[in-house]
Amino acid sequence: MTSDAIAAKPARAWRRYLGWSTDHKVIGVQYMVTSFFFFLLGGAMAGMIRAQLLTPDSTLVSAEAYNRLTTNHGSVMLFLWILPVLAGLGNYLIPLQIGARDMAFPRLNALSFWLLVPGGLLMLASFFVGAAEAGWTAYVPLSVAGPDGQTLWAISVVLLGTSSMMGSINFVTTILTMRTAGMTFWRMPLFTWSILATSILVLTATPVLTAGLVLIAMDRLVGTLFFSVPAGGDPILWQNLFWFYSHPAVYIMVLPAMGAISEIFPVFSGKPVFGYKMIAISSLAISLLGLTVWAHHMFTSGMDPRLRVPYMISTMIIAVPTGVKIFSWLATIWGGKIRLDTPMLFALGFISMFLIGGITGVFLAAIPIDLHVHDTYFVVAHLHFVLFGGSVSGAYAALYYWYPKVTGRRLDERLGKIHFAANFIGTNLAYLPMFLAGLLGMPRRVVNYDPRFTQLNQLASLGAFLLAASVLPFLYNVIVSWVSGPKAGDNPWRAKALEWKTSSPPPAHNFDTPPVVTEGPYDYGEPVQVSLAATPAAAGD
Amino acid sequence: MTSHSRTHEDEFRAGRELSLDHRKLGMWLFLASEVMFFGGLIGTFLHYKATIPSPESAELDTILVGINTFVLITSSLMVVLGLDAIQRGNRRGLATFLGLTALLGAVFLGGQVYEFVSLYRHGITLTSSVFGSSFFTLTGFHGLHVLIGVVWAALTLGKVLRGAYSAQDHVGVEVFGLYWHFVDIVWIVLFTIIYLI
Amino acid sequence: MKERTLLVIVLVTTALLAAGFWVAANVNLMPAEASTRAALVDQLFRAMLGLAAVIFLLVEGLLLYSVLRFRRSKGDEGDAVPVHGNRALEIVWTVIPALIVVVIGSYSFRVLAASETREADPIVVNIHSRQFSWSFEYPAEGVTSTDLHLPLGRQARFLITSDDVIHSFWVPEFRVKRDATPGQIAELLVTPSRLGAYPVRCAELCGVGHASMGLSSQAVVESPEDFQSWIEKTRALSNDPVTTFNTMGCNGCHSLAAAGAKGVVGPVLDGLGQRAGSTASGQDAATYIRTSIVKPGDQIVPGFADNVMPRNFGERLKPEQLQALVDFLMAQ
Amino acid sequence: MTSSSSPSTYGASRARQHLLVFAALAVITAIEIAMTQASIAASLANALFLAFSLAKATLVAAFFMHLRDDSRIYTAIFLLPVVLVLAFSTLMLMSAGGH
Repeated sequence: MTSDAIAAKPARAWRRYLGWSTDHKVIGVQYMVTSFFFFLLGGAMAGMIRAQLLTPDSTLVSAEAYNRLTTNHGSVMLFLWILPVLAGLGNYLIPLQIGARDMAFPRLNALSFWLLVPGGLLMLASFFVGAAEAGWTAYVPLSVAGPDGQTLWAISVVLLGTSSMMGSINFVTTILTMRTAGMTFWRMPLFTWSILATSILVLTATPVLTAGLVLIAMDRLVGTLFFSVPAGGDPILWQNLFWFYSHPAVYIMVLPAMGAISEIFPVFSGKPVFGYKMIAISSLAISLLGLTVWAHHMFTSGMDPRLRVPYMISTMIIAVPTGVKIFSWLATIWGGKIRLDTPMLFALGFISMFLIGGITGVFLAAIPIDLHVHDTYFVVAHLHFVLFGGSVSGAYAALYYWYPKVTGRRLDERLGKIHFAANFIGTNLAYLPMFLAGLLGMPRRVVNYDPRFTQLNQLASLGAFLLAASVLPFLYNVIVSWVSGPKAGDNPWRAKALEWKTSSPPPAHNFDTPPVVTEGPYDYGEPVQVSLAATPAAAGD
Repeated sequence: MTSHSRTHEDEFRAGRELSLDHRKLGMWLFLASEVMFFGGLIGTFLHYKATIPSPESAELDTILVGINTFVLITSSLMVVLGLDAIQRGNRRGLATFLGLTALLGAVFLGGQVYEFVSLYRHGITLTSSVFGSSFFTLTGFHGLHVLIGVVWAALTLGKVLRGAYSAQDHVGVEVFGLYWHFVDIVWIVLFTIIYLI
Repeated sequence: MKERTLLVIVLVTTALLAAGFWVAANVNLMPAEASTRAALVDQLFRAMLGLAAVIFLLVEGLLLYSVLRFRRSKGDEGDAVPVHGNRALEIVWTVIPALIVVVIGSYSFRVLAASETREADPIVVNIHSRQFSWSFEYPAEGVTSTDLHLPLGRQARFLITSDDVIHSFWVPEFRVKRDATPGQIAELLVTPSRLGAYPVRCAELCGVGHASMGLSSQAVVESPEDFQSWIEKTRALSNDPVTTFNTMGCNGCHSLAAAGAKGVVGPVLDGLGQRAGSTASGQDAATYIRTSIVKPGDQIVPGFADNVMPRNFGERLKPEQLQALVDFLMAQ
Repeated sequence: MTSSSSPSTYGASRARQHLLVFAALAVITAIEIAMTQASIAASLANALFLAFSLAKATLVAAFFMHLRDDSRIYTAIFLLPVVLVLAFSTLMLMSAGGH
């Protein structure tokens, strides 16, 4: 296997990241680096959007360009940044965390990464033929009209969806069949649990979106009539197909981040994670519930009134397993010996900001309120608190936490803390004012707006620019530390999960001898023999 | 499957403890996603069947398609008989049955092409009406799956003729079988909701 | 820790939470309440905001407290006392949120039911939307207008639809929106409860004119008498070219000073009369303008897209309306 | 449905079983086609057709795809999406009634 051979000559080791490799660690890094490039791209689009919105009647970008920017900002951030960066973390970590040599299907694994590349390029290429401009939700019939880029967009999203489905098949198979000796289900790290739960969602939800996109693409390419209103086509049908995926997609994008957080809290508190089983089970619960709530995005679109209330209830119920996680994390750090290193800071930031996203989610689930704030900046604020304050903070926390494992080097703590501060302030500054704008009557996706929203928008833009700046110390830190950072050692955080029991970076085979697991992943302050009880069985005493 | 320093034996121990084979598991997970994909298309078809009157459906030739259904079911039987054969170490039997599978699959496709052509003659096309769009899309995607299955069967047959598979090692055949039977099940459902109901 | 410290902490926390609840439940983040529904929605919103404040302060408070209180002291390499879980605690924080959800859910349902109850003798308004304008048709009164006029206190029954893509009819002061979906008619009930003029917005992305859609419309709540006189005034103007120009939605895309239209999607129509004669060879001004209205595809002004302007004005305009409109545009 | 004959006991008996399943499938299909020619109350016919196709699909999955003997995990993986699709299709039909 090529990566073995090359690993022998570390001098040229970096080259393997540029080509076809079946080593899950190489693929993981390829995912993360590629997706971060797209993150910067989506961020640039957001920058242009926020610049346009600095003044109510700005003409910096045309209405057409603006719609293309918002559409592709959303699509790039979701499909080309958050999904793949988390997939990359999963790729890198799952085999290490369960003591496997690699993923179950290494070639399929490489293929799913290499599908990401054409998918991404296709979405960008669409800008040359008139990019998609119907919003990332691509509501028909608007999206069936529209420029050719709309077709490329649909094909691109199909490719990206296929890529993440392949990845999920690999994850589930690997987790079920490749756990090393002693790695029982109830000894799996919570990040592995979260990837398992996420993969179930990806496999059940994504194909439905694929089907819907196929219908749109066919309407545009061969002239089928699925969404032709004169012929009897039903625009609501697309909304059902779309949201059946795109609501679970939110959990697909936040569960792995929660998994990473669940790894970080016990380590930096020197305490076992509180309520291990409940956290693991709540991930599964969120996945399954997440599949039953999609139509709460359609309260205003004229769905069968009888169906609205069940959807409202099922949506609100998701707050329960989410709450279980948050309270368990609080109980984990309570009474611990807390170290405030950068990963911990981002983890704490995750809770405090995701909390806002979660609470406002319940507001949106309440039908009477949703009928007012649906499709306003209130929704924009909510989803950014969930996906940026939540998922992206979680991704950052994970990158800071596992960077030493991937590179064998330490990141600079000072730069890390600067990054955290800028990111935390920027996020709240950018998105809190949007809640108010939405409540007061500002619709989303508008290129110009009522002057009475000017101050709120300028605050938001300020925050957005601060977020843009906050990426610089991170980039500098990651690049410079990789070259010349201090050596990290195998286990710089004194963590107990399996990936820390091999060298940093791990050898091509992950473990020189197949590890045998005798204790849970979070048995801090434990004499080893007690550690088998790393479950609520030992609860309360 | 992978070039590992360790053998499959201990690498997939956890799977064997759950009596799971990673290749079969992978295929089942893929099939699960396929269920959802066809589910989306079927949901669409049913939705329009319920909302838009489709007089065209009277043009459908249930007898012809019924025979085609029979052909596909028979091809499924060929696959299992082939598997039974190789499990008894009978590679010639496997080869014969795989050949028959591919043949019957091809016959099914032929029947579908004939059906499509005659419908087009009646002016029922992809773009003639919502019914036409959803009918040809749904059956077309199934046909595509059959086509892939036929190619896969032929490739497997080639491997068999080059001496692959034995009474001990035939997971490859079984995995192909899972795919083929799934395509068969999809057709059983489509036959009901499109032609019978 | 000592009982007294504990007591103080408990008291302070409770005070903070109570304060938070009170502030959140009394702060007003919403625009004016111009419908009976708005009052109900705002009550629900404030109640939820109060609860949210308590949960928010509780969680962020615990977070902050832990971080300040449980810092690892320098050089301490040991672990903390291990606690794996606490059945009772876990049950509590599963059950309590579940109960809160049930309460909020049933309260929301009550508000929903109350705000959707039919009242006797509603005034029916057919709301038509298209890229990029609204028009409001009063079938009983035989009147169509670009502004939505409603009599105070009488329930309005909107029947909302769209000619092209999905739009969404939203008056923030009414606290409700409803999608205008082509091929479907959506019903919406609103009882105006406050005199005034309020903006009408499109909340669903509908194309390049999305942001400006509705700028030429507003929702006016007035006394029944004023409403009646408005109806008569508007009916008198039904063949007036300016009214036609606006109710047919020309103003959504074209700008024309004489009609107060500010559309940005189509060609500017000011001064059309002068240039119309010389625009298309072999057509006098009247013919050119008339063709451009009923067969917009025949001559596309350079720099503008085809297939944007509806093709059906030939059917939708009464002959006298069309004639009046052409004369009117000639005079520009 | 809980016979646990291990794959090693495959053989002529197993082949016979497969032939029986095939016979059942063929017969059901024949009945279905016959029913389309006969004139039966639509509601009754449709109910029967759905029952038949469910039976056929179950036979194929249980015997041809060996779900009957294999790990229950495979069955679960296959059934979860089936349930979801049924729910989704039902809701699509309900919302079709909605307008």
